[in-house]
Amino acid sequence: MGQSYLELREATAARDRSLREKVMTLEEAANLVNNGDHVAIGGCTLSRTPFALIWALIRAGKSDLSFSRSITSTEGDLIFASGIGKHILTSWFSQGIVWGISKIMRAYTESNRAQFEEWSHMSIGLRYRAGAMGVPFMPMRSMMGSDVAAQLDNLKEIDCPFTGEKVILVPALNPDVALIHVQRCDAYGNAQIDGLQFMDIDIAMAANKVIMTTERIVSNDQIRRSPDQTKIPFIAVDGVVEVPYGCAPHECFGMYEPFFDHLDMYATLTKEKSEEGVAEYLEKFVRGPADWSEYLSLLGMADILDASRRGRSIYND
Amino acid sequence: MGQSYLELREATAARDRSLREKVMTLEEAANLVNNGDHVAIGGCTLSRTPFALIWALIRAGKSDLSFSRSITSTEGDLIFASGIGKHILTSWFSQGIVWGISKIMRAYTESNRAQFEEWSHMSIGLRYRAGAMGVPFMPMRSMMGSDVAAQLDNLKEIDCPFTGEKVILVPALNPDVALIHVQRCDAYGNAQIDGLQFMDIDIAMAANKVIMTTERIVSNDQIRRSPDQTKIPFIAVDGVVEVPYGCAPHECFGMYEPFFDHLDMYATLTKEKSEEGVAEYLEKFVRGPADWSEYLSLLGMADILDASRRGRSIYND
Amino acid sequence: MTESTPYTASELLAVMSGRLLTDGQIVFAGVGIPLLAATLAQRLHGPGLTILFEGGTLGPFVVAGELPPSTNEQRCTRRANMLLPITDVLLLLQRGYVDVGFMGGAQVDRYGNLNSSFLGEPSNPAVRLPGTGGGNDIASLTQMIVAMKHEKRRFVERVDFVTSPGFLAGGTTRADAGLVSGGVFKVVTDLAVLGFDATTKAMKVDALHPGVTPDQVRDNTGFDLHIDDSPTVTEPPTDAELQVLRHLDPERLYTA
Amino acid sequence: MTESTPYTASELLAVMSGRLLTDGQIVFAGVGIPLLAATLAQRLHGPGLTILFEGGTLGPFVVAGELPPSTNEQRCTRRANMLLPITDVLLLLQRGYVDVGFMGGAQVDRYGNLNSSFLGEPSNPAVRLPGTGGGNDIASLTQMIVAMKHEKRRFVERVDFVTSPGFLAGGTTRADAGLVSGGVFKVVTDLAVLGFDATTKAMKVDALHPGVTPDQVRDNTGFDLHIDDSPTVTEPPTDAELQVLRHLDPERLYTA
Repeated sequence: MGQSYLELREATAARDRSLREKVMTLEEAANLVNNGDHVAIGGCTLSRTPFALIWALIRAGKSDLSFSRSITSTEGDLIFASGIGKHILTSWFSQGIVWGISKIMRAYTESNRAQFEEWSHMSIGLRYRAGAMGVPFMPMRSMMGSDVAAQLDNLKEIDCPFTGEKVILVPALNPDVALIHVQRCDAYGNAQIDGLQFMDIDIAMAANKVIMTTERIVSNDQIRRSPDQTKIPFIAVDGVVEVPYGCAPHECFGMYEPFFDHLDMYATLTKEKSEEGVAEYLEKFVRGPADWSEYLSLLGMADILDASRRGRSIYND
Repeated sequence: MGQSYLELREATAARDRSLREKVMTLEEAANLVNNGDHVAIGGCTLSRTPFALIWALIRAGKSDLSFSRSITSTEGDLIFASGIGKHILTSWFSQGIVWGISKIMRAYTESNRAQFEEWSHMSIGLRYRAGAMGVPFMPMRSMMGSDVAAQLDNLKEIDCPFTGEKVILVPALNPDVALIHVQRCDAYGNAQIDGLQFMDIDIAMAANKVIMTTERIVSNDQIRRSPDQTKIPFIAVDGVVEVPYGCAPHECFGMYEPFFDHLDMYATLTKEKSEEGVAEYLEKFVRGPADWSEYLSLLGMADILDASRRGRSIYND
Repeated sequence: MTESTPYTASELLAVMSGRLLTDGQIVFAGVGIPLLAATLAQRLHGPGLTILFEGGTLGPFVVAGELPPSTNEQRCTRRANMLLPITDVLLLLQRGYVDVGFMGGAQVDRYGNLNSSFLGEPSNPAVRLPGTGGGNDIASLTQMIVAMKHEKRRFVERVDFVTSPGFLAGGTTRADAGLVSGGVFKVVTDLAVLGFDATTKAMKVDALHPGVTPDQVRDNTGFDLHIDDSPTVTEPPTDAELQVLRHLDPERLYTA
Repeated sequence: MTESTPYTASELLAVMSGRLLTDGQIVFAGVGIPLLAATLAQRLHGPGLTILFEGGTLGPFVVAGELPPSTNEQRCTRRANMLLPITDVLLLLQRGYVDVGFMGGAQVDRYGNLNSSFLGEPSNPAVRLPGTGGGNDIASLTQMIVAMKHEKRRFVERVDFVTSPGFLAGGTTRADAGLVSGGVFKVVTDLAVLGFDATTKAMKVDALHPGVTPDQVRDNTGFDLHIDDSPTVTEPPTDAELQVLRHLDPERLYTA
């Protein structure tokens, strides 16, 4: 964030972009994130959330991280409540429409213990896109006249030198790290994404480091057989971790839908016991389990089968 | 081109964007193009060139058209020589590297009978992209200091209000019409594109009218079974024409490679007889045939089979 | 057509909103009432109407009894014509491909500005709300229909925070701010359908719903509202409309 | 290793260019000599080197005997890692993902500026050339290697038209113009490998090819060129290098 073009170029030139295997464990991946980093989170709301990576960052006891995401759900509660980050840049922040306003988001922001920096959804997408394109800003036509724009100090309004029209310029956002979860990628990081892409491609190309979790690692031969299906190229990826159900309790398109019973349980817990409830949740589901498999077993086989059945059903038509 | 945002909005609002069938003949499609229009051509060099549409525009006797394309090949010669257009905005203009400099391009531009407006390849792509995004310009970092920029009068150089860095702004290009050829689309215009996309998606979204030719019209059900494969949405498409081998003698990814013997013949003809040669070519292959099938039969069954065999071979690995 | 069938306030909102949509429009809709209204219009008078979901879905077919829970999960993509990145879906608004956007909000004011960010003083709010999402972009870039319950605490003189711009301070202030297109088209409530004065851009009553009195509307509105002396009255929901609604949402998830 | 095997000028260009590439680099290459040089480097010392084609291909595997005729047709995509839109491939240069770009040109001058647009006065040219293509973008945004035949008519004091910027007027003029990164790295010809003075940015001879005299180079150069009194001499192409080249291009399409 806030890098000059030369700094961005130097950071990118310093990355090992060679065709190389970069498969690692969740713990090793978490070590790629430095305290103080700005971390962009892929997916949107309950979809393709890189939940295992956020889970690993909390377990690794990271601190002073700032985050950004198109729309923020329960992972935002966990970021605030675990103490790994006190700042989230996003356009909407709560568990999900059906569950109402997040008690945790309210508790932390209303007491100024943490900040929810609100931008319009499109402006966040264009900030990532500018970062991905290597330009310092992107022009846009929304937010003008609103208090959303009024409370932001890094927007510029200019008169278009071609048409004289007012346009807003939003600054490029080049995250220090991007966390992305995909259905398939190879050991080099060439990723295929099914269904909704959200902002993942721009996030990956904008970031100075990309950590990718995947349901499955496939051969590079398979990737090369349909190169027009590759959505993120290996040259932008710094770490690959195979994590089945890596978005649970959120969804991964075509593989599993959200674990609704678990999310209802979480909603009730935080509504009834607020911060105490999320603390219990973190202890039981994040810090407690010995590993990811043990975490999944806490979600329960029945829920995993049910979420998977619903997830795969998108291909039943 | 050069529309204000309100004019662009009004032009778009006036288009029938409803879910409707829009299948028509090549002749009907040509009638959608008005004399004086700026026409953007999809594909690049010898690939996915909407050749049948250009063929139809010449046969319809259009005039005063201006054109733009990422890289221009033999279709550019035919545009100049047929008289349908005297202005082509592009980054590179000749039949192809292996055939050397186009005699026809040279004859028309060196005598100032036609104009080849030269922009850097990326700047053309960003002009279409700005048009597709509904913004008046796009910032970029190339062309500075070069004579390519010096001879263009609609570029702006500014100091970035965030970083102070010099950036060039290129104006949005919203073509009056875009000509696109795809492997598959439905009767509404939902298009799937295999292989190289070139600038086709930005061109389609930027244009005020899109005419799409396709090797094959598939059912809307088939499109809906894999919506993440749709590259151009029906809401942006105004006409659909099924034209097998619609790029011949150029290539269509995965279906047929360029008709090299024909292209060698054309190269020899224009090298030896220059304008007289291209006039003969236009008479025999464009104005002469009764219809597209007769044109294809002039290319010859042997060449069609050979080009198809080579085209499909991309999937043999 | 009989007008005897009873209906809920949510059904009334969905029906009245759906009637504002016309065939062939591209409608940017959230789940709940907006989606029901758009689908109702599609089924009854707009077969060529296209629904857009913020999560990246263009032209889905909404299966009766399988309404999606949000606009960003795979359930929204059933039989869609296209899936796009979020940024590109929102850019369709900016490029001008979208005819109508559907919005809600915690507060709306005289000039149709919407607040979904803060209740109370933004620097020290009584309630931090979930925020704009795509609301600001939709309200900035296309015609918008606002559907919400008609309550005094929601219909306020001035919203605590302009999350999604309506006509700002009225008159030409919206265009002056650089928002040259779009604006609030209608506000649909359980009491009335409201529009905006062509010049002042102040909210006014277009029509009252059957059995609603002007005083009822005034009592539930936090600012002066123009109502004609003999206001038009909306056609009550028809059996056909209610049947389609109840077919779409048999479990009354959004229409209870 | 023997040095006795005869080789063509094109083979010399490919070998000398290939030696400038290192393992793991991302190389933006056109067809012909650049592709041969990059593939040679890949096979001999850079298995992790990645080739980018302007048409939209990232990391293809070049099959021996099946060299593509251009960078924009399907033959370039054989066993590629990814296919991208053209604009996005060029944006990889701007974003900084690319290490080296390979260029040619009709003219190059003292400061490494390249002309592929006009011979003669641009407003009334003797020859209208095909133009920049991606050349201007590559030259503006990354380190570039220029590979061309060493002829007086090509190595000129000042190019007729700056299509692809080198160091412009030398010194800091490139950066002053806003091109803060990239620049001409080396110029490889059939006579020598040339570099640029760290301060003046004027072209100079780094090394002569075996059997080439300083005068030969001067006679074929249209401007003053610094050559050390005892210039280094390049290692001639090895059998291994020539074998790979001839395996890649058995029909001598680009190496005749």
